[in-house]
Amino acid sequence: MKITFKLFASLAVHLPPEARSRHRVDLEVDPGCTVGEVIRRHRVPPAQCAIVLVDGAWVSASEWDSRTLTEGQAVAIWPPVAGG
Amino acid sequence: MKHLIIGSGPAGVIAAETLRKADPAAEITLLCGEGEPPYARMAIPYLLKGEIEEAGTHIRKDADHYDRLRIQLVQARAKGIDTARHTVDLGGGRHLPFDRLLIATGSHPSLEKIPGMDLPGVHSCWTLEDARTILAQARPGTRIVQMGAGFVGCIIMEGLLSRGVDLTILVRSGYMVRRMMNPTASGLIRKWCEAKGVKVLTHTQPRGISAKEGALQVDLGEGRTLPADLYLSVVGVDPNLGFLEGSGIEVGHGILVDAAMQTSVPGIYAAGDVAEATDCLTGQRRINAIQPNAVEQGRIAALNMAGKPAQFRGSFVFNVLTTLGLVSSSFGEWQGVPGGESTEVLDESHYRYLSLQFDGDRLVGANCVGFADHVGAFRGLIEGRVRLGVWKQRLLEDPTRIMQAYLAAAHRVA
Amino acid sequence: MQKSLHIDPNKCTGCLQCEMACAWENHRSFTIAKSRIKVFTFHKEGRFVPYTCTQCDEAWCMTACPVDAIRLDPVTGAKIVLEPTCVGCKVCTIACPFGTINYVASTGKVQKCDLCDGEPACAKACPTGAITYVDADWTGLGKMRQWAGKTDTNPATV
Amino acid sequence: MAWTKNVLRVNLEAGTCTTEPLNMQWAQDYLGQRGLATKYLVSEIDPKVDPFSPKNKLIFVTGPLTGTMAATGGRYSVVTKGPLTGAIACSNSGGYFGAELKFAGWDMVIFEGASPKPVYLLINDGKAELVDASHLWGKTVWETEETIKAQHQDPQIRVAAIGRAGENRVLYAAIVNDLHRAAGRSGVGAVMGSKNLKAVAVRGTRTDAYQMANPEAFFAATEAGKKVLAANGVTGQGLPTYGTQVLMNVINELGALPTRNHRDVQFEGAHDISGEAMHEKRPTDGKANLVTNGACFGCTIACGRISRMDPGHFSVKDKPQYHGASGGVEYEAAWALGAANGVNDLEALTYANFLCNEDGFDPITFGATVGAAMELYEMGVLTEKEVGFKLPFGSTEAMVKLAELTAKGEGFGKIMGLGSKRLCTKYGHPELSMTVKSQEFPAYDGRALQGMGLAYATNNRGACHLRGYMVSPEVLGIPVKMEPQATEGKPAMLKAFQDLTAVVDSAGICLFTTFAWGLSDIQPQIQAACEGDWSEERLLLVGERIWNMEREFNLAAGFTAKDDNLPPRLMKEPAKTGPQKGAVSKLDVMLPEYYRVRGWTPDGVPTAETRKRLGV
Repeated sequence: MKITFKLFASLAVHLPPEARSRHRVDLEVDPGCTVGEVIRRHRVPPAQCAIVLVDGAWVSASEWDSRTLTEGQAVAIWPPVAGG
Repeated sequence: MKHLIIGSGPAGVIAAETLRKADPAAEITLLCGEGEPPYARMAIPYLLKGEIEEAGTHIRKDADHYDRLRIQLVQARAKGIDTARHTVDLGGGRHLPFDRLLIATGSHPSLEKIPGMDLPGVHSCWTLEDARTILAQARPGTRIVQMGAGFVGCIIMEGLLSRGVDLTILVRSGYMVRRMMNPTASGLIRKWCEAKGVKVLTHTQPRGISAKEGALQVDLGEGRTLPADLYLSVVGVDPNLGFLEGSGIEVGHGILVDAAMQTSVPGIYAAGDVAEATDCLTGQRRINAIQPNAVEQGRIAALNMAGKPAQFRGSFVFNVLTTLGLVSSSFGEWQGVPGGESTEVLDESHYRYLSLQFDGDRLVGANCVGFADHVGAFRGLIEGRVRLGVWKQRLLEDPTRIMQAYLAAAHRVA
Repeated sequence: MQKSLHIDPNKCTGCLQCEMACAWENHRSFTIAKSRIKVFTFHKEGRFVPYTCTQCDEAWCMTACPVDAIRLDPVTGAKIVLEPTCVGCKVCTIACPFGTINYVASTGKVQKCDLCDGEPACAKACPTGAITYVDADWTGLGKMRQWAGKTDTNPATV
Repeated sequence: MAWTKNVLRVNLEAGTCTTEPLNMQWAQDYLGQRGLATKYLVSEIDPKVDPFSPKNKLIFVTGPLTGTMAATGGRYSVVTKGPLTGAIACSNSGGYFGAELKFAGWDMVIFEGASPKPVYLLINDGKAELVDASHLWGKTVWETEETIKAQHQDPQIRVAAIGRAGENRVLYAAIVNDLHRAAGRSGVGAVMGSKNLKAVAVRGTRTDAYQMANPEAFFAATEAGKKVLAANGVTGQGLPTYGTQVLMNVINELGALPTRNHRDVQFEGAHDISGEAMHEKRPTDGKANLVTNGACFGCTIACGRISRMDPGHFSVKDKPQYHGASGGVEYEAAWALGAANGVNDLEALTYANFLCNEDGFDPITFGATVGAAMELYEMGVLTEKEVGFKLPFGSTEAMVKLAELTAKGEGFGKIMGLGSKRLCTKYGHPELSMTVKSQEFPAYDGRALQGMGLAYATNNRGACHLRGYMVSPEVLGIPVKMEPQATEGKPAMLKAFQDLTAVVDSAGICLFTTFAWGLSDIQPQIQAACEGDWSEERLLLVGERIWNMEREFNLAAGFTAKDDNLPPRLMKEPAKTGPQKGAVSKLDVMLPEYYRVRGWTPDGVPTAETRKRLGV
């Protein structure tokens, strides 16, 4: 199935080079794939995953391995950031 | 090798020290002409202010400094030089031999040619002895008339005023420090002095001085007289050249030297306020009577005397002045050069002024009043002949960005 | 091995912690006007440049001082102003072609960087590593010294 | 002792500058900066005074940590009665100006009356004087700063000035210092303009202006604080590298990015105007918008953006004065100039932001007002004839044109200068103004983030993100994660944030430290700087006291609980897309609870007991 994987700010280096400027890549993953698996597959340091959203909804670190993804969902991750 | 240095001002002292470093085995003799240890005239204003003791004016502070360096100090004045015999005449039948000679005799105050200059209470302000006399006589309420408002005239004012005297300054021309400052800068300094309670009379030149009922009367002409307890004549200085008569050493305004600081007579060198060396901006020879120049010339001369060829890179005129607490400085071609451009900003009420002179995209001169931060960079820019590039236009628009221009153009950091 | 201040403008953000540290070290006050290190802002270039004395070999300030008030610290190589000896004549301020020795009106003396006896407060305070205190060979100091000695009298060559 | 204990009082009418001792009892009760100046203001002016009346006062104020080595210790505030809101106004700014004021020996400068002719205040340590500013009137902030520095030949002078927007009394005019830092919101710059005060120029060189109560403890505390900031991912890495602008994609993904005057909650062009985009090389000239990051005085975070535009961009093609680097867009500005009106051109946003800095007006209110005007235009209420050009959502040209006109006070720019509330009311649709107490929302949708909606509604200076940043728990998980749509616990959390923020704003440091610092990091720094015993409990009480004092002022000025409200769009029009789809504000659920935790009556008035407890 297809999902969208978005890595923002300094995490973009973990995306394929051609995807870095848009900070997103479309992925083909097996059904039942978890958030944690996607993170590991791209070698994103877990400590750097401060904000993890699936379709805009917050997923806590404790849920990464239990939250399975479904067709068309988007995983978006940021390092520790803030603004205002 | 016998090295003899006539004159114990900064040029002489630096030369002696440089010689010792460059020629450890040499004999070094330093002639002091005033019966004092080597001292700095630059420090006299602060002695007058009471901020330092006499020892504070000494060029080197350690009592055994010269002994340690095996520099022999001789208290005597040179009367003449025998270039053929390589001796200096000290008078009274005394002669000192030399292999290499440095003339660093500096200058003496010019004397006004008016009647009464020999009266008690008429002094110059140039030597430590002058300072002692003034200190003894200047008391609260003492009426001092000072003729001259050049560099020396200005820097001594604060010391005088700090003693509570009543001070009147006479200026022959229309402008104070006119050899350093343009009319705007000069006008600011005058205004400042007047605001501090100093009376400044321009276009004024005494006809003579007389003594009457225990006080001096300064005749200003047209029936005007000024009573004074003390008359200070600080109208300028002339290089000490008198003893050179008959020596064959070529003299212009000062002693003419080449890039090695050597005079027309091989083995005889000159440095400091007595030397006429190349001005690196104009290419002309001139006397450049400023401290940094004196020590640099002393150093170069000494290296050459020790057989280590060194070239004086040329100097240009720059100076810094404090007039009753108002700092001002002057660099290079502050009057501007033909075909050059200039820019200035003036804040009269806060006594701040900055004027820059350019030749093409190089800075060639500046006048600053009340602007004292990082002024050394003016020297860096002018002497280094730094091309300002785009910063020239920026400085024309805002001359206060001089430090940015310097960092960008000279050090290429931006 | 002698150490010196190494300044990397690329890392400077203009926070002025260095200036405060310097002012505190020498005046027990955070008033940056008294700092011996200055950060110059190049607004249109988006650049901040910390700048202070490089303790140059020429020691223009030291040789120009008429009253021997500037001495060499044999350990750090710093040229140090002896405040009680300094009379405040400012000759050094115009002699130094780098503009890094300055007159302080409130004290009536000049001041310059003295490397804080080998522990520069500015380097310690810098949060970005723009100012570090490292072996002198690393600093590119030679380049600056070369420049200082370059005062060329031939206008055509510069 | 970290106070200078000196207040400079400037009577603009009489042209006098006088010194008076700081009221140290008030310093002990209100700490400094926001709290202390507000205490002075509310004690000295009639709450009902017309903000533009000479009887209104304008106070520049520093905090006890301003001008110290405490990280971010460079803040100052401007306090007055705001013309945009009619409420208490306190705008906080960084840069270098505040520290310089402190070094000159002043905690506070109080301006009263109005000058008969344009003047600027020149402070040189203890000496203060009013200087004729006729030659500066009509000039931009940038020209003014340049002229003053050159005129007094001191590049070290720090200048806070108004531009033409302040002179023209644009109701959201800012006071800009150090070229691109601003006391931005609520129109403090317009009050300055109404007083014919063009600028405040300061040079501070005193070493005896103030002392640290306990220097050793102060260094220990501030160094510990700096270590915490450096080690924290947000303040040590995220903010320096990406600035606040990194939020653009976060908030958009979350469906909380108000778009096209809050019609939408997600913007299809968000990525184009994001912090990430500022790092990307432009196809046009191969250079990135972002040149470097810059710090305010004493700041070891350095979140500031320094940007350089593409010189070939249509907005600046023939204007070389904008080709150099200057303050780039921060998140709120990028949102307001961009998403709020549907514009996704980063270069155009940068240009409009330059104009906001150059002529001193708040990009948040301006951008939001553009959004409102565009909606009115799309509805046919505002016509091309009226505006002078077409004004559809997403028109870069129109946004740029409006920024230029507003800066200069020309044409439709005059109406733009009124802000969205007065604009929408003028054209018969006050409900389309996305404001609270007539001040425009910043960059978070109050439906999508329930806590943020409550923060907007209850803020004493009108809608604003800086007085109870519920985005922290609702989006970033700092200090704990709260669900955006939840309401439970949020009133209490908001109160705590509001009170803590009041402390931070009164201390002289930046609110951004609180992404890493808790009160326990801040307290030791205040304790070591200030005489007296400053416990965490006492500080929070000071914060609460400040909040209630501001509230009392607003109540006396005529505000009521009815003004603690959100526009109907947020209450009734559900979010159309994204994870918060269907959401409306649940303000009615949260507000009574908020009043209760505040110790206020159901009408939003502090109870007698609360007043007594706080000593207000």
